[in-house]
Amino acid sequence: MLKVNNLSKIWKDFKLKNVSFEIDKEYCVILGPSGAGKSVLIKCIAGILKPDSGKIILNGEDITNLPPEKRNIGYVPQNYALFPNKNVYKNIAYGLIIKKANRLEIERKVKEIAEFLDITHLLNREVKSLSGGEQQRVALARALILDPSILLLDEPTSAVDIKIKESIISELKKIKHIPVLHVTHDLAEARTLGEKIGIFINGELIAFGDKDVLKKPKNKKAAEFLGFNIVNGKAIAPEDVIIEKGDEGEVVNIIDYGKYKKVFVKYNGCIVKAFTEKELNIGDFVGIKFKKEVNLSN
Amino acid sequence: MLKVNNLSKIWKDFKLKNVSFEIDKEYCVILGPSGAGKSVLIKCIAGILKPDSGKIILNGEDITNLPPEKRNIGYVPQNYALFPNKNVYKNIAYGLIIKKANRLEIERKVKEIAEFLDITHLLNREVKSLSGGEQQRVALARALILDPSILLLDEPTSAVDIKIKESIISELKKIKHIPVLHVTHDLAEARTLGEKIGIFINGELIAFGDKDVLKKPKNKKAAEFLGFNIVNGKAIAPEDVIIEKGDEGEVVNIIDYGKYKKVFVKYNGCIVKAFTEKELNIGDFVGIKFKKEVNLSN
Amino acid sequence: MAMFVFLIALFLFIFLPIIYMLSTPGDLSLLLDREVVDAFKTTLSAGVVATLIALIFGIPTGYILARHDFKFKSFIEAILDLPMAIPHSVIGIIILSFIYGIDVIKFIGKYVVDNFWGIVVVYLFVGIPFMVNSIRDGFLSVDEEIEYVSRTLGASKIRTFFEISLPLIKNNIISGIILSFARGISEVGAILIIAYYPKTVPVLIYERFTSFGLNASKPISVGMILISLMLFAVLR
Amino acid sequence: MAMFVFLIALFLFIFLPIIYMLSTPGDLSLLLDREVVDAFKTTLSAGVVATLIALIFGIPTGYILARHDFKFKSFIEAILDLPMAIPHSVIGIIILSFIYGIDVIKFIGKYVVDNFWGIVVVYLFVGIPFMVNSIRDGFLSVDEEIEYVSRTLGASKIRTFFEISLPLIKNNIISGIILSFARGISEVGAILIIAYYPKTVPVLIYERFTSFGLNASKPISVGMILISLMLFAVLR
Repeated sequence: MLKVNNLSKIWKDFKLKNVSFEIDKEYCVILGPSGAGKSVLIKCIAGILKPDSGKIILNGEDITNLPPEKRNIGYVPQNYALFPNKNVYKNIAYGLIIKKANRLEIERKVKEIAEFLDITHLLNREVKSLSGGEQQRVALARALILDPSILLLDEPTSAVDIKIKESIISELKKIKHIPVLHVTHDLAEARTLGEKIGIFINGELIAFGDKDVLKKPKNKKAAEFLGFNIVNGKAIAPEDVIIEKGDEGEVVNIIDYGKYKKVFVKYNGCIVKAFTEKELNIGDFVGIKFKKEVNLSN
Repeated sequence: MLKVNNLSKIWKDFKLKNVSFEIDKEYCVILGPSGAGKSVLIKCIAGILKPDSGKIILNGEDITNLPPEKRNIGYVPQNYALFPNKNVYKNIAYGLIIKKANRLEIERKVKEIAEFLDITHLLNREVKSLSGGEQQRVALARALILDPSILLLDEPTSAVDIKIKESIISELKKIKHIPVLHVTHDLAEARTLGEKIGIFINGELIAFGDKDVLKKPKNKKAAEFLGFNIVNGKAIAPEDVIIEKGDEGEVVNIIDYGKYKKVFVKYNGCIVKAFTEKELNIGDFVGIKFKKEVNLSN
Repeated sequence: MAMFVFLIALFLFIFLPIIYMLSTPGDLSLLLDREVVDAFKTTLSAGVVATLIALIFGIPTGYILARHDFKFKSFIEAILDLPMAIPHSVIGIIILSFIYGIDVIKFIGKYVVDNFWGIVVVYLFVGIPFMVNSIRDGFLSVDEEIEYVSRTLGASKIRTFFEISLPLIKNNIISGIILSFARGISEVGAILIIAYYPKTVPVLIYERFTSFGLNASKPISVGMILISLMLFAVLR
Repeated sequence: MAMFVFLIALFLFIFLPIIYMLSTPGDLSLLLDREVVDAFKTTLSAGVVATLIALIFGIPTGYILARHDFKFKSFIEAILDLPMAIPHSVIGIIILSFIYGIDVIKFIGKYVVDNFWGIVVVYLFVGIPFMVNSIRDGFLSVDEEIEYVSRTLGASKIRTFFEISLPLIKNNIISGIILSFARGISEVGAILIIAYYPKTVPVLIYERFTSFGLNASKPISVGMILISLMLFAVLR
């Protein structure tokens, strides 16, 4: 169990302001735009940065001032940071070698984790020859082999294309036995993986809770980041906008995503985004109905 | 009108093999995976690379051996390549200054194009301070100001995030008066913008024609690149897969994109991708029906 | 943090002698001595001439090395770097042997040996790698797409070079100038062999030291250090 | 393509004298002369000792400069670069003034002036910037995330340094060694002032040249060039 208590930190251009949350053995996704300071949070928990104030408690122990090597935390940075001078096997085995585990145990555990993540065929490869998705799995294996008390993932899919992203997400879903803290700017990742979800904007954790957090933004900034339409002080998710026959709005842009189209409709002086499967053209007039609205606090 | 005739070129790791096509005053999108050699094609047409063989004919004139400065072609490279030592105004005016246009005409034209692309407020800015989307518009303005015979766009949205991508697409839609050749790896761009569409894989233009090209892949490679499911030698678009009650397939992965879910179903020994708005879980059994199938040639 | 001991040791090893020297410069009126003034004039003017030549030849050379691939390119790059690797007095011997060894250029000898132009030749020889490398690295850092776009906008290759590429490497040109100038005026080993006269400052310092001892050479050294520090400050 | 003329001119200006020298080395048996052999021994062993010292101090110094921010950091970096900017004979004067100027270290004088250790001190002084810069650039090129990950996997800071960071900068260490060694053994200006004896090769070349003329110094110069070329070839 991880408990973060009033954590604050200023580092380079980023800052954390009084961040507090708690996660159990569950998959927690913290969602925020790039530059919000999500990496700083991860680095404080990993022990790489020292917080200016606040406490980090892991399984009941105050680890705020422990060096990273004494925390037993699995860390997968955004760029994976594989050891370039070691092959895949040596990368994965590194933590066990440092811990002076015996050779047979190392072999057994590397094999086990490699099977779990489907990278057995990569074990003898040099890391330079790996694709982005392969690197990601190796970095995951390297972190998981030590049975960490928590796994920290920093934007795990930001460097790969959509197909690989989908396969990484499916690997991540397999991790059930330990708590995971995953930071990302990707909504689909949060929706797909998050059992707990936090929204993190400008160094502040402005919402934290179950999946509903994504459906009920508290304020305008969060609503905008989540892609909601803001009409008359209310937030409406694009999927809750129904496009009908009518003349309330004018279609100003259409992006064709295949299964459906994303349409931008000029309505009451603002632009409303919606999804539709109808055939529309720019300049068409349509009717608009909102299935659900969320009141914003400010 | 642009006519490319049997163009071949080997450059670095990329190659073009006998590429031929023709475009009129229309918006042509050539779609292909990264590394397919799309940039080489663009650079040959711009005159930056000299083709090994083949002809390029623009408005009836054979320009194959003309230097770039004599071709009157607008070129917007992938990274925009704004002149970092000039401000936005000077960037846009550059082509006219080179052509020794008079100062008043330059001012008038810069203003005009800046209004067209909605960047009047940026004219006095240094290019270093621009966001990706702003840079893109400036690069576009710089190319369009000379009334080129054709506009070449190299992956215009590859460096920006989804919101900016959508706004760039809406700017590009405005260009109606000259032919455009736009290369990209992004399907949504092709669907949204393309009046003519080409599919370019491994240096070859394997399909070229109207929008139907996207719906009827000729072979397995093209079908896979376009995201089709391949089942028993037939290609089925994910949007043509209907998920019903039943037990023909097992759901192995779900990605939640908000409006709909992308599901991966194990069916007849292969993985079928489909879209659904149903609530499903990994491990559920479902029925599958194909609305449309395309026969593949090889 | 124990590592800081090593850093501090190295720092003091270099810093203390220099700061001591600057704080006890001796009789600085010696700098007004006719011979000293002449030596400074000789050194600086030879430095300027050599640097100008290096610049004129260095810009096209750096451009070609950055933008073209050709046979033996890496061999040529290696040769252009070589003056950095050859011991200083050996450079003097090499140049002298060549001039006196090849009959058709023997006549050059009288313009070089113990002559202002000999100093220029040496300064140029040792300064070229610094100039060429700075300028080549500059052009390498200019995105080629920028040049391509300029050409599609109607500028010829040569116009693109002067309108776009050259202004973009201004800083590299400045550092090339400073580095090759500083390397030149530092030289003494090769100068002692090729052109003891007209005396450059480093030669004069050496001569004063051997003839009159440490105190006679200190003020001149301080003058020279100040010039070096100034150049160095501009560079950073 | 007219630009190639400039490149070829610079290339020939450096290449022809060197190739001419190597093709007319004179009487190479001179290299077996006792004094010559001793000079090579002195030069190379002083080079090795100075480079080792530079390495031992350079690794922690380079690491600190790459990984830590502290007050006066850029000032310290500038000072560590300074020996590159100071004219060669001035370096000799600086070191000598310091040793003779400070009472408590005056006794060092007899171990330095005209002594093997004087050569080492000069080589170290001029070689430090090359060593420190190579190693610092090496550490800068190592992604810090790699070190962080190593620590989360249970390796202490010091263990991470030896297991991960140091092996990754192997090539920078090698080039630091070669550059500072080559810079050291090239030096003659400062050596003439501090330690004319025991004679290093560049000093001997200068002495033979002034006493017996060009031909007496050519074979030794060729020997020295060959060493430089070897080092240079390894570096590339």
